Amino acid sequence: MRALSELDELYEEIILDHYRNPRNNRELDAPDLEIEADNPFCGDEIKIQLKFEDDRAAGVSVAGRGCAISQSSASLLAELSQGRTREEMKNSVTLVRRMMRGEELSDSELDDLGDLEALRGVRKYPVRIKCALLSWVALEDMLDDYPAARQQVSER
Amino acid sequence: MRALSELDELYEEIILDHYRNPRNNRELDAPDLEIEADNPFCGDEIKIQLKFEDDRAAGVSVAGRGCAISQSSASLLAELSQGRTREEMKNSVTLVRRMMRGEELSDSELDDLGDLEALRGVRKYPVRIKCALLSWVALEDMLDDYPAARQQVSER
Amino acid sequence: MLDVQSIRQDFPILARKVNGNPLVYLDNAATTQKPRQVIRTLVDFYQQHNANVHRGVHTLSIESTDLYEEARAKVQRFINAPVPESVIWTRNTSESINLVAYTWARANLQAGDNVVTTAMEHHSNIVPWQQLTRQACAELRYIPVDDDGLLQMDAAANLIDERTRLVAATHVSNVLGSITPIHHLTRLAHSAGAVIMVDAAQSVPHMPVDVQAIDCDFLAFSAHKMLGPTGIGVLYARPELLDAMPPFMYGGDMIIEVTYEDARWNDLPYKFEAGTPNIADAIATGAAVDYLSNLGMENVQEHERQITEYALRRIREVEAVTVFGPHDASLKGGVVSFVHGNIHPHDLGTALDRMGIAIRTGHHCAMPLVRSYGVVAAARASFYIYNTKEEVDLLVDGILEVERYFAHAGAK
Amino acid sequence: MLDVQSIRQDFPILARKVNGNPLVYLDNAATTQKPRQVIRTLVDFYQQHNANVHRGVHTLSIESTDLYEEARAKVQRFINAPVPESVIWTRNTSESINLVAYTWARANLQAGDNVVTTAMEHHSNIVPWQQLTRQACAELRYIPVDDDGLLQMDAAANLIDERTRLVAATHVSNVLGSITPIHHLTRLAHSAGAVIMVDAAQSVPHMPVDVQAIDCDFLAFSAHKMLGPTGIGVLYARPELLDAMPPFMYGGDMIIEVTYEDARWNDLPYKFEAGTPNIADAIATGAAVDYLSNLGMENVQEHERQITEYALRRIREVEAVTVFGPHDASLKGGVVSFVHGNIHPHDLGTALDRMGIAIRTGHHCAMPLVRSYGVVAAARASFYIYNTKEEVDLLVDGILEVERYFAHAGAK
Ligand SMILES: Cc1ncc(COP(=O)(O)O)c(C=O)c1O
Ligand SMILES: Cc1ncc(COP(=O)(O)O)c(C=O)c1O
Repeated sequence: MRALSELDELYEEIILDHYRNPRNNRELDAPDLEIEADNPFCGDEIKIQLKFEDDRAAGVSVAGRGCAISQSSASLLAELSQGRTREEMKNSVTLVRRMMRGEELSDSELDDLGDLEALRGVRKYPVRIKCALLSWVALEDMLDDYPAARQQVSER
Repeated sequence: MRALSELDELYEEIILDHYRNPRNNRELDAPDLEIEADNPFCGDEIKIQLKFEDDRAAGVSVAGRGCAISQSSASLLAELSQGRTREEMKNSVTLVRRMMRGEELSDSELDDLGDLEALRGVRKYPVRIKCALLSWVALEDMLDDYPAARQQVSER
Repeated sequence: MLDVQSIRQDFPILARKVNGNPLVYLDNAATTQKPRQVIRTLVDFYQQHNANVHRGVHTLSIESTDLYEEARAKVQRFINAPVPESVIWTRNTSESINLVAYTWARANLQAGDNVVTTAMEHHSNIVPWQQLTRQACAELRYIPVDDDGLLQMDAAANLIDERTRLVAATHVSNVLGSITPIHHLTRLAHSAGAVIMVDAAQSVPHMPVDVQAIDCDFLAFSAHKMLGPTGIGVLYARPELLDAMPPFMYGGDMIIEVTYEDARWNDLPYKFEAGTPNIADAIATGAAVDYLSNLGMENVQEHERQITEYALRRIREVEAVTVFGPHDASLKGGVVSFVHGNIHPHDLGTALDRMGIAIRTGHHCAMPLVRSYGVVAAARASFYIYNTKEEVDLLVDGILEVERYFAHAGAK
Repeated sequence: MLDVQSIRQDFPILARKVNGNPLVYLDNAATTQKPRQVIRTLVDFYQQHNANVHRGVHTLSIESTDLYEEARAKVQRFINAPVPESVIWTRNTSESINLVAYTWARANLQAGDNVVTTAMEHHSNIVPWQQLTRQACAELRYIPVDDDGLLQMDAAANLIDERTRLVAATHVSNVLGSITPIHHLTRLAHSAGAVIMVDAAQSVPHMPVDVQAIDCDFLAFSAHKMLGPTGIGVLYARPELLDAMPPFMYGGDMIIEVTYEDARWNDLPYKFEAGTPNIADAIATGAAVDYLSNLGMENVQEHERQITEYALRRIREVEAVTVFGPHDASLKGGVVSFVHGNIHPHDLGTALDRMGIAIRTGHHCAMPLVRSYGVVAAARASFYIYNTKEEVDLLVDGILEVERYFAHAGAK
């Protein structure tokens, strides 16, 4: 157990909780946006759906399968995105990227990320960063380029 | 000069004599057999012509350009082949090959090769063996496979 | 049998610690470690003989050429190829297969023909044939795999028909470990008038392979999976086929004469080796072959069989684990792929790495096969001459420890 | 300037004797020797980090991947490529050129188009285009060389026309040493709407090369000619071109997803790197680049210019010698090709080798060019960072000695 205790940094309590009990993973009825993304190298798959009301995310669904990091990150994304505008969501993507690059974030930026801060430990495991980012990159693609993203989904 | 004296084994007197004064290098009028061969890697070229009378080589011409080894070997071939039958010539090819492989030849075999024994020193310079063999392999090809050889010539 | 403890002394990397623990290297199907004899050969070449080959009259060039061709002859004897020129140096198994696809297959495949491969191939023995058959309007057929991870040979007999030009099959699966009935496939191919290409990436390193006994037409493998350096592989081909094939890459060394208008190809094997070859790594491959020959390939195979048998037994003690492929070690090479019911392979791999245990996780370059098991990723432990039963114990104990970790962590 | 004496200490092979004499290695255009820093890098990799790249979660695989990509970034900076993914690892210059011929050119060349190359190319930059233009019913044109061994640029301006799709030109001739006006050729190509492929096998090792300053589309070179190991080369290409090109070889690592029916290609640069790459040699190429960068490529070039100037002066003291190519060292790389009126290059090469002097003899993989000088073979001395003027003296004294030998021998 000694060797594995170092893993606590990677698998923070909150990460494992989201992995075991993913939030908002029920499919939406008529989403406004939808994207699927995968990392075939490690077998992570994710599907994000968004429904807007008054320019804010009223419904968010994130479902997939994969490792603890990719799936908990996706679940945290769903939780965090509730009620947010496109701009606010894109801002979070930037923050998550910056955190993964090892940049120091300000207190207010950390506030904005909320529980996501728990993903900080991934930085020490560079090959796992792409697991953590999978859903965020997909979210960004979806927000940036809705029609293309939509098409990519239907092409599969 | 000290370093080069070891070369005497390769460039025997008789080799250099044949190189400087190649024998039988005048083209024949209406040869029965003719072949061209080259070793483009070192730039050796050779053309052999044969004319038979009563099944014996009555006219032999060997001309070309290249290094001392390939050209002297060709000149020795021309000299040796005069008056010989196809079978005798093919026999000499076998003897030359065997000599180059480092086999011991009997006295009567060495007799058959005559001055060609001077090429023995080439064995110590394996990359030069193909120079020494160029004309012999061509002779063999020509004797074995006259029509094909002829065609190969005209194709060039 | 192998004297594993003395073998281990030959592998400098095995003295390394990973995350504070001794390295337990169980990723041999991806690439193997290198003994000092192979490393030493590289160093000696560069310190004593290095020169370009084939065209030089100076001593270094002559020595390099001799060493390079000697290595080819060693490989020839190792796989019992009939002549040295039936051994072509390539970069790896993938290039060997592409060479055949670009040359023999492009020249011989016509619309309506088919290529038959198996459902357990590595991507390198799938994608070239997908592309080729698509271009040629030909069909690509897959021999299915049964529940035990073995080829369905009755299906094979039907799939291989008079329009089959090529059968491309692995000798040993890098995921399931299954040894395919390659003699049987060869007979089926030949009686249909087809040629057969054997992906031997996982067989030549691990068992005696005799290309004349198999009677295959093409056979490919990589040096880096058999103690040799990266960047060098082999294509064996029947010389008559090589003679009739157009060249693959064009350039220096593969020609005998070039004019501004045209070129004449060089003799075999050089016709297929354009440009300066990977001289040093070819020579070091000769040293790898020597090392394996000294051990004896029967002994290598028997050692792996014992380790694999032990691993299959022990790992199934972990209840949540499902093992893919044959459960009988005598039907397979030294590969054990598995999934754990509660732990994703990626998390398992990261956790085992903390303990110094290196396994591979993911699709193992055999996505279609892995997905056919209903998963997108699997964990794989693969063994070689330096692995011990103690290392298998460390793996299984490690898995159990990871289980406990994930059961308790986060619940603190 | 270079501290040649201390550089020589880094090259273990220079301590070697050949036929009882210290090695004088003047065959650098064929391949260069390797410093201990490069050899050490290979050893360290195999003893400390060896694993397959890209797909592993275990420490060795992560380290290998990092080292491999770090080496790519070093090459990127060395040639000032815009992004790392514009640097593709290949086996050698020849493969780099074939890659472009099989992918970009096959997709873009149509009947009636033409490819323009030069009369002073290496076979590797001739034969692929001969084959390609023949298949496509396109034309292959050669920019002629003038009596000083320089490209006739007025002819070039006429040959490159609106049907030109590709200009394929060497940066430095491996026979004449001539430096071609590559910026000029690039402008001609681009204003005709063509792309340009630069054979930089003899330039990248010897002078500063900046792909963005040249503004070329493709550029190829080999590590073994620049202190690196055999078996690894580079293709630089503009990323937009690479993106649009179909892959070359198919298999593992170059895909992102494979089903039984189809495959999706991986991102750049991996799309062009099928199978296990030559990991160790790529990493050692990084060490070679470090070594050269530390010296400074301007200094390397200046050193070679001085040696070449000296060699041109001294060798012309031998009356029977004719030197090919520019006689002005500032117009050429460190290559001096020549013939001797009375001694065939092959005999000269064998004789110099007795004195430990390694030169190349033959057609230098540029048969059409060599033959245009009315000979079928030439001798070539080529220099690098560890060569000295004393070695040039040994060469010239050696030639004179061989002259005396052949004048007297046989006449005894
Ligand atoms: C100008 C030039 N181009 C291409 C090549 C081919 O290089 P490689 O044999 O490494 O493929 C060489 C070297 O022989 C060369 O000098
Ligand atoms: C069965 C099989 N075929 C082909 C390959 C490809 O080998 P390489 O990556 O050396 O080209 C591998 C190894 O990854 C393999 O296991």
